[in-house]
Amino acid sequence: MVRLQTVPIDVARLWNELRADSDGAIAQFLGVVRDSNRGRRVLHLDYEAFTEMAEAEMSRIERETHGRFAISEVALAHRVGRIEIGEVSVAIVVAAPHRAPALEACRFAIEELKRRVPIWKKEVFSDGEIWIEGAGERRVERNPSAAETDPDQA
Amino acid sequence: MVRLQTVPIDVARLWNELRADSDGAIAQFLGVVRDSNRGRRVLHLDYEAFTEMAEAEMSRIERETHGRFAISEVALAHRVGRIEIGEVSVAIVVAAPHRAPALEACRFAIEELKRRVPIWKKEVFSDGEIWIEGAGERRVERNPSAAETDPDQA
Amino acid sequence: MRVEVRLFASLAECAGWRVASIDPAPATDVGALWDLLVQSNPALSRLGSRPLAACDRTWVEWNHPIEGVREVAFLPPVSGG
Amino acid sequence: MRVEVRLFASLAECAGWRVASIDPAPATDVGALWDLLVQSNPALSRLGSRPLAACDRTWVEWNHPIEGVREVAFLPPVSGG
Repeated sequence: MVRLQTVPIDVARLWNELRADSDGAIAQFLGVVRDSNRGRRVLHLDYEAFTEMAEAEMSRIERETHGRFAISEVALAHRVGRIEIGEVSVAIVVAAPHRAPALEACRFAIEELKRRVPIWKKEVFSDGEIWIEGAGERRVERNPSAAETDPDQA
Repeated sequence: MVRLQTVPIDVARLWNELRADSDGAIAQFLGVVRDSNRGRRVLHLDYEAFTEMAEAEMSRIERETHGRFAISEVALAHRVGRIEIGEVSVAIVVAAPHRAPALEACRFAIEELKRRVPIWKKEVFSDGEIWIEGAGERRVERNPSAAETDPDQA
Repeated sequence: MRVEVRLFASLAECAGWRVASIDPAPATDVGALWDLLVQSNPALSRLGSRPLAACDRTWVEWNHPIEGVREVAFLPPVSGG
Repeated sequence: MRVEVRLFASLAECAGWRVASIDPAPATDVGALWDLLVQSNPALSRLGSRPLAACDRTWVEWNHPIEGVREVAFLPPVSGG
């Protein structure tokens, strides 16, 4: 189950939809919008996606997760657009008969999603905005004339 | 946060209680009562705990998890008494600033709980009951005269 | 000296009791105390290998001394979760 | 031949456009097409290293040929999750 959505992610509903009576384990990871990053207070985030490719890539990760782990179901949900502090930006839910594959599949799916799915987040502060790009967090100010690489992150 | 409880575990409430605005990651594991084990249809489970020691051991695991991983909070909740198919028997919820420690702490806590906390489950079938004891599942029929070790599990 | 002995799960069902106040003599460690229990409750030996043990709510080895211990619990391998 | 070129996130904001139909000649691979874009949008070079690329919604390397491709997307390192 793959979802790219602008409305809030209803996690309890996700796992109620996934779970069957033959499953003994549910592993779950939620990404939540934090109120600060490197000491700067974040007001909210804006997520942009290359929608068609993001959905395709999430479906590929879903299939690969089924291929690698003895699980019953995996759901990948990502929210796009404006997200407030404390809201869920991404949810991975795995249902499986046993716990080891559930936990391992959950970790695999979130790591692959963060590595491969074309989605970007922009942090919005009281005095500006910054694109977060990549694990190394190359930061690009919105105004092209102010574009620079954060020396701490190079 | 450690809870040994006879009432249903309210998972969404657990993580709402745990999470702070500085946390970006929530990892969660749920154990759920399955409808069958090795082909035999389970009606429900009965969990028995050595209550005082189980709570002490869960508190020790809580402290050890904080000592090993960069997390904000960890909750360990286990239900005791009669639990129906599809109900949550155990919940681990971890809130952390970042995802790797959240996922690793969640796995550590559930593995330690299953290894060390004095709780036992009895599977109830239409035609009898069986204690599940240990990872190797030495099974002991309730009637002492029928006590035997399951040769498949030795 | 007396110690409180507690049994759980299949051990309790097998013995027919959950808690008892017992004079451990001549046993001086946890393993010898278990052997005493098996002598008076032969059904316990049918459960196969020795169970696990805890003294005053902490896991202990079989050679743990009873001296100074208030409560000894004998526990089947755990199966929570 | 024309290809649809798409930019995202900081690349789109920097260039001032998100989608364009472009004649890629003389570029024959994705890397050369990017170099063409930078020539006409020098601000893109300020972003530092080359971005990632996808052809028809699949990740590709820089030497991926353009022949037969309908859509080329240039993508900053991703930061979802």
